[in-house]
Amino acid sequence: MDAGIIASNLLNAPVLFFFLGMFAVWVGSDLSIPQPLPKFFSLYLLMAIGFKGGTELSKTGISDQLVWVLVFSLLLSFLFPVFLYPVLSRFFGRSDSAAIAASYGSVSAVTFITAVSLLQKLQIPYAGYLVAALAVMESPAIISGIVMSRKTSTNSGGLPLKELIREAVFNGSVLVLTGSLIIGMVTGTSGEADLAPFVQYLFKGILCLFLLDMGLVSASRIKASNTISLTLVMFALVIPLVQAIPGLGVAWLLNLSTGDAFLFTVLCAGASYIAVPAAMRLALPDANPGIYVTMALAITFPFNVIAGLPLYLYLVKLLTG
Amino acid sequence: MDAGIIASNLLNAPVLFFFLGMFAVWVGSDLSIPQPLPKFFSLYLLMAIGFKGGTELSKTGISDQLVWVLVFSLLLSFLFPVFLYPVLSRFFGRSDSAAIAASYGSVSAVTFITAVSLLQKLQIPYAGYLVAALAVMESPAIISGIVMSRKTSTNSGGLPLKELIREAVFNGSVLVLTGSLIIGMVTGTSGEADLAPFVQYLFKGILCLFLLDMGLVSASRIKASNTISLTLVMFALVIPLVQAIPGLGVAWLLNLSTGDAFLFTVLCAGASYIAVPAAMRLALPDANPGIYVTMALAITFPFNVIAGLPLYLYLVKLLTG
Amino acid sequence: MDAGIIASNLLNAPVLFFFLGMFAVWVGSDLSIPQPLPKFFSLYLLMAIGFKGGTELSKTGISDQLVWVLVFSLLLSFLFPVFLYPVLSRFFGRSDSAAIAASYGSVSAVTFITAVSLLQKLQIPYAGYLVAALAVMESPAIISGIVMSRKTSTNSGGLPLKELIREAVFNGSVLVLTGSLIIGMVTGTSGEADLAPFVQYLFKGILCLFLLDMGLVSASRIKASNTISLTLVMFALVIPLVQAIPGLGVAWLLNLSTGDAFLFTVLCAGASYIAVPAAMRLALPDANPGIYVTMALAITFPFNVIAGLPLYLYLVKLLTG
Amino acid sequence: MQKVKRFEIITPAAALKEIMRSFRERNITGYSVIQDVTGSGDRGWQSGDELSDISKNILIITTTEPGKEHELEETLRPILKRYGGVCMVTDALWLKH
Amino acid sequence: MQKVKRFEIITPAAALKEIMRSFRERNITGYSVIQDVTGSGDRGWQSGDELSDISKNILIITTTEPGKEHELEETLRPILKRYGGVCMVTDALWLKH
Amino acid sequence: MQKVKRFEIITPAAALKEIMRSFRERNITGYSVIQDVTGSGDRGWQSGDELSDISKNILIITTTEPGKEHELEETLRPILKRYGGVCMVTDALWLKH
Ligand SMILES: Nc1ncnc2c1ncn2[C@@H]1O[C@H](COP(=O)(O)O)[C@@H](O)[C@H]1O
Ligand SMILES: Nc1ncnc2c1ncn2[C@@H]1O[C@H](COP(=O)(O)O)[C@@H](O)[C@H]1O
Ligand SMILES: Nc1ncnc2c1ncn2[C@@H]1O[C@H](COP(=O)(O)O)[C@@H](O)[C@H]1O
Ligand code: NA
Ligand code: NA
Ligand code: NA
Repeated sequence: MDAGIIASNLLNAPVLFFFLGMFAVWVGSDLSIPQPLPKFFSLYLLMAIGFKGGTELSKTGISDQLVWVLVFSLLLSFLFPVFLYPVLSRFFGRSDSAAIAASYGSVSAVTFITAVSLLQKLQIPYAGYLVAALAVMESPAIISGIVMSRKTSTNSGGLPLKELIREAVFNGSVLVLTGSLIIGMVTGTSGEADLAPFVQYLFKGILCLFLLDMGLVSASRIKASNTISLTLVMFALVIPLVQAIPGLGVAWLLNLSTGDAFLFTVLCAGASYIAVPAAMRLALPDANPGIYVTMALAITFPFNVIAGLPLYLYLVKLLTG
Repeated sequence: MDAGIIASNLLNAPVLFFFLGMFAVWVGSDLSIPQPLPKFFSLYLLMAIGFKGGTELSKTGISDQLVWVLVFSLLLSFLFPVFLYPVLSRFFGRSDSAAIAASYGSVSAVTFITAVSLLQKLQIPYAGYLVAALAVMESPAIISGIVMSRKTSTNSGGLPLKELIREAVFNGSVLVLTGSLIIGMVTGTSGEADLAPFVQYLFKGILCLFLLDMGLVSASRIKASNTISLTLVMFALVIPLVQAIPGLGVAWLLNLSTGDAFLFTVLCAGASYIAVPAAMRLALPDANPGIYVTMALAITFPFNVIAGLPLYLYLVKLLTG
Repeated sequence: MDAGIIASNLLNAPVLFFFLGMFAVWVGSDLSIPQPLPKFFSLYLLMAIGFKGGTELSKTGISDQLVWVLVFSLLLSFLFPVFLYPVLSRFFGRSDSAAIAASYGSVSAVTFITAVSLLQKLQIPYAGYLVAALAVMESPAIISGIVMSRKTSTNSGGLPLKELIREAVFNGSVLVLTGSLIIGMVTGTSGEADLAPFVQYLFKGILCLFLLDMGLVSASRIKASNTISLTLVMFALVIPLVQAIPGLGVAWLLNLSTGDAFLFTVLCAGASYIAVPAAMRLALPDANPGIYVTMALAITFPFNVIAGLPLYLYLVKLLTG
Repeated sequence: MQKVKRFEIITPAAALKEIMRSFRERNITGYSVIQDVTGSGDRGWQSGDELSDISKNILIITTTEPGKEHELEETLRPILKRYGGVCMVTDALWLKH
Repeated sequence: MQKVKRFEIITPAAALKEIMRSFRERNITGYSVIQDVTGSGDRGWQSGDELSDISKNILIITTTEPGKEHELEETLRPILKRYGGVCMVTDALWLKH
Repeated sequence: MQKVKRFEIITPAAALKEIMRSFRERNITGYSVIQDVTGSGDRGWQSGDELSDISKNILIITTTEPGKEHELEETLRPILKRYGGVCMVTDALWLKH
């Protein structure tokens, strides 16, 4: 595996700020980034990446390849929980399994953005439209995860399916991302000229601050947790690797460029810790966030950011030659 | 009426984000922008627009025209409530009428800023100094509105007039706007060089985020409200149109350029939902914010941003054409 | 004393926003910048200045002069409380004296940043690495201040020394500053290219907003306080002047350039109102923040920003010829 | 002064909508909500620093006339069962104004 | 432990200054204020998401010695009349330290 | 419904860690914390607008079984002595769910 990629990833400012956050927790510092600042960072990042993707789409138009990428995105996000749930439910309760399955079927926007920043650093080109895949993959897993858990139980309770779908499709982060994408498409070059400085100049800096917070949050979760079992850690490390495989397969099938194939794989391998928990808290209130959020946020996310990204890029390079 | 202006206005990124916010409420999304973020956006916008206006003033100096604009701004803001109050008090209670009158006599900074962004998009020039009119028009209506309501009642209670004036003249948003204007004038070109990137690069982006929030807030107000009567809606649509007329008249009298005439008309037509409610809550605590804030924020503001701006611009062009 | 320096300092936008904040309190305005916005500004400023310093260090390398500056920084921060405590304890209680001594031995990041902005305005060059001295001087005074107070008392209680050191060395602001410095050094020119717009374009603007808040906070402290005694004011004015002297001495000894000597003197003369109180609240909970924070924040800080900076620069110019 | 039963409910923020609906059904129109309550209970410590707000609790204060508290209790019980949280009832005097 | 009367006042934020003044006049120096309370009452639902903060309530907690609660009640009554809100009084034991 | 003693503690935020530790020692696992409480007491007005958060108070609510309140009181007393603040104990009924 290419040492240069690993170094490029680890010496990237955002990843270093992530380590700084972890370090702060480790030494018992009082450093914290109080709400709603992290929410603001996340709002900004979603808006910026959505808008940038939209303006690019307005130039390139909607290609066949994009349509296929979106079709597979939808499919994979829907199917991941279908395969994960039966396995998970041997180790966890019904609701917990469904919540974990939904988290991993969905995506992690920040992992995606960190991946983009790695590509920029390595000067590997990528298509802005992959942001649309990010938007498409957020919700389906929520629905299929809950459907799986309901099939295996007669106990009704919880939200009716219709309200559930609304919750999944129109949750805040999906809406900001999709909305900004569409606004970017509609306003095109004139909008780009208007918002370019806002969307570009702050991007890396806000990402650094956000990852600093992610480091703080994920490390304190690990430190505080007394529910972290070996099973949980194992799943949190294995699932992303397993999910990366269909990602690589689809990328190869659709003949994506190195950068695009990498981003698509990262989408498959990521796990949601914002949109999915927000939906689960309503749909499956008895699922324990101490399990599914901890897995996605405190184990899978750091794993992906630190080791996963270089690994997936290495695999993609092997594949795309 | 010019279809190009309407399209330019509606396809402007900030206005589209306003629609996104309304859409989010309409579909029942959980999207929200928690305080104090909207406060931060508004603080930034007031500071940026004030400072920019100030640096322009430091270059052009204080012209006769500016003085006349300010004199008429003061006068109109003072007089609007005097004419509105008697009409309103046939339909609403004493305190409510006074609060509505004060809101419409005062101005809406965000409507003004959205109007500026429309001019920029259409590349119509305008004088930075009109920001001074914005600052001047915020407070007088508060005082005359309350004076009107006190004249018609023997019940004293509430703040003494002196404290009231202080509240009106030194409320936070007036102070930041006026302060930044003066700081811009004092620091001139050297200050401009220092702060230009901050004041310019972020402006459109922060305006988008702020209007996203405005869309959320105004739509949820409409959705939640059970006090929205037909009378209320009618007044909220008619008053801005009526107030635009003296605005156009003064603009014609003072021979303002197209851009300046447009901005002055927008100031007259806007209604305050930040400074005025803050003052009313102290001066007339028994006025119902469910009435006056709903009118200004949930009906007049969207009306102005969506339909009013292109209409006023059309009328101005007829007049100055 | 040079009138040009005084004017440059007073007509600098950040200082004018500080006055605006004070003015707002003075006229009883409701202007306020709610938390966590000021925290965000301070986080940004520390990150930006740390990162900028780090990228400069990555270019210049670690010189002998830098090492000497750091050694003296450490020493002075450690020694200041040792000399202050005996004097203070004649006028104040044991805990209060220790807390005051620690505050003045430590540094004020915002005073430093305002000083940097003055140098920029006057186009006087300075070495970015002095940020490292800022980082080094924050903590030692906390430890020596508390050690002083414990020596003079048999009453144990409070945190054990080990935990105390951790608190002092790893408090949030020290960590962000040092962390960003190291990240700047590690990522070097590539990191600089990534983050330059974020770190530079916003800097002055955020500083203005932060000083606006500082003006609000310090003025309301003065207004509200009924514990401000003459003794307290006197100490708050005299200590910075006294501490500036060893600062000037070291600068002369190490043959620092005008800009660097000025910044070093400012570090010595400043007093901490963020890191130190946070530590004191745990280590000496019976020390009255109404005394030590008021001195540092409401008297010494405005004094330094308004009168101290031009004075120290004047003295440095006399010295470095 | 009038005797009332004071209800204090602490529960995850996600339950707010449902509780407000149950208040509406019972014609309870007076209540207060404090956001941003953190806490510890059967589900462990809720730090409130999550990105998704899911670990935030709220505190709701409301009142009923004495004798009517049992109805409200029965309404709240299943909600608290699903979401977790506590409800405490105390005697209070209400300052009529 | 000492018996006290615990006052809990929920009212619009704008009333704080006046209430604090009335405390000062009665030499009440111990009280707590929780900002950012939302709620529902005679004036409908206060969402607290206004740009102007006007729809925010606060919760104030204070205590008096038993027997002295009536004075305080009379002081608060006109303020609550003007601004709206509620005041509840309960018996409590105070942990002297 | 079950009788409980309701504890309400208002104290500087810095005391939270220590109070949580004492809860842990007493096996008290249920409690709530409201951040951002401002207030006035022996140490004057705590505005909560400090840059360092030091002037923020918190409000902690917890419960014990009747009869066990005295132990908790004794645990809290020295903490409140060091940090300042108040603790009030009231009788309440707990809605079992
Ligand atoms: N005895 C208690 N006193 C005060 N608050 C409690 C108590 N027990 C639980 N809570 C609060 O209720 C929330 C949910 O409780 P639980 O469902 O038991 O985890 C906790 O996070 C606390 O905020
Ligand atoms: N019964 C109640 N219990 C708790 N809080 C209440 C009650 N009634 C009113 N409030 C609070 O007092 C505020 C003002 O009440 P009102 O003036 O009746 O609209 C409301 O927004 C609520 O926060
Ligand atoms: N009688 C009281 N009622 C409610 N809160 C109080 C009372 N006395 C003190 N407090 C709160 O406890 C904090 C610390 O009190 P002290 O240590 O006396 O300054 C104050 O800032 C208030 O928030
Ligand atoms: Na995934
Ligand atoms: Na108007
Ligand atoms: Na110092």
